[in-house]
Amino acid sequence: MTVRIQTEDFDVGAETAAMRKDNPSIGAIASFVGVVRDMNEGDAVSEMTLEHYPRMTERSIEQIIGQARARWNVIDALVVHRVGVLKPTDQIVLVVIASAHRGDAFAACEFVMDYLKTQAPFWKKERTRQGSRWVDARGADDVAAERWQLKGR
Amino acid sequence: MTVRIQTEDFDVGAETAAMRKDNPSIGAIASFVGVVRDMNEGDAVSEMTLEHYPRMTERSIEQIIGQARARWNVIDALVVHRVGVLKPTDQIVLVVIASAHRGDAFAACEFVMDYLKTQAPFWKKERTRQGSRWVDARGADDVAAERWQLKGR
Amino acid sequence: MVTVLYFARLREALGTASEQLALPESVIDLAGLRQALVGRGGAWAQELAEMNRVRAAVNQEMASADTPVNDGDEVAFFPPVTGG
Amino acid sequence: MVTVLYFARLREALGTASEQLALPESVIDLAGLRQALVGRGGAWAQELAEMNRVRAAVNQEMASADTPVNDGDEVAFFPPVTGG
Repeated sequence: MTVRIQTEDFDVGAETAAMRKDNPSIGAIASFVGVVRDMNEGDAVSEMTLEHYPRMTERSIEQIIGQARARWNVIDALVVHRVGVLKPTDQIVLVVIASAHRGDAFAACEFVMDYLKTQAPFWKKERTRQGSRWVDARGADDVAAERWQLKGR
Repeated sequence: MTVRIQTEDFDVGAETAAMRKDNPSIGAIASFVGVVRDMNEGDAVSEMTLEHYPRMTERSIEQIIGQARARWNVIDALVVHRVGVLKPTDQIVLVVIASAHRGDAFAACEFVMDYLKTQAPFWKKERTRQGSRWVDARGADDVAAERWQLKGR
Repeated sequence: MVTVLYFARLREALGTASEQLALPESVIDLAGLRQALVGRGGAWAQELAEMNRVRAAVNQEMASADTPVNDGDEVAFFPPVTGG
Repeated sequence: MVTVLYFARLREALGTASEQLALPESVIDLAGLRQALVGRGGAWAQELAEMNRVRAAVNQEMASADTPVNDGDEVAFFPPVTGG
């Protein structure tokens, strides 16, 4: 189980290969990559800056992974989240979950992403033609996170 | 939208990078990698061989992707499925779905995998200490595919 | 003539991957073709008699017992799929 | 003394990322600390008065109005998170 906050880019291929080689009981690896879009709320975005709360961010992600492990079969888990200045088509976040079976891998991966969006201390600032603005929290993300409290496995 | 059946390995990092560079409206990329396990139904597996039905396999996967596109926001989709002889920890199948938002990417990716497991013409033969055996279709996979007919978006 | 393909366990049990077959006049659908093949006896009867262990496609689309079979078609028999 | 950290929009609006603060004797919880900061007026009142626009953590755990605040704690104020 690994959590990394970094300014550098990451390679989902290298990360899943490393996970795979370590454990021949892995049958399924679900991954998610979040990418900077060139549009948000109707405005062209030329750049964004991501800020985090060192130590609390890592700790909260470790707790989220712990919840996923308690709920699903998780053989290995990796979260990499970038901070600093990013441009459209840049990768922002990577979640990789390895499991014996695909149902567990998908569910745990989506669960971790939903919580990352709503609970992990990251803040996004976008640069548009109108200037820079902090992104407001989206209601849709809270709904996505909340459904895990209602849904059984 | 790309479907490839091949004996060669694949790199999920290179595949998602290519998808990302092409389209700055992509905000979410969900991927799934199926991996050869060293155990199945309690027996140690040393090797497996995958057979397919050329042309029909490609066509059926294209139809599955078409169904996913009709149902969710899918900006790009890739399926790579290996055939031939594979060993534990080898990659078998890759599904990558790019979308504007993560909910669509996850749902379409899991949908395509569930259908791949139950409808695409592939057959697995395992080598164990007791000799070689064709893998029987699993009831759990049919259940996973069927739930898509019941569940709304 | 129809082309008949066999995959996986069926290919091995029948000892053939494909054959060209003159369609008997009485055969108009998949059920009829399967019956004609079962009539060969031996491994053919054993492998093709139990329909729940066998799937079929006509011209590369999944087919059922009443799917028509005509001259020039490509018919395939195979076990339930086990991909991914 | 407590360490108080500000992030993102709050850090910019308040013009500070962190400060060391002698805890007034009357302050025993997060609500009390926030009230003391709002009492500074200006940007402090504006940014910290509306609690639905502000989240807080005490010692790096998400906190609520009644979370105790003691000497030596690390308290952070920030907007609702927008990660991923």
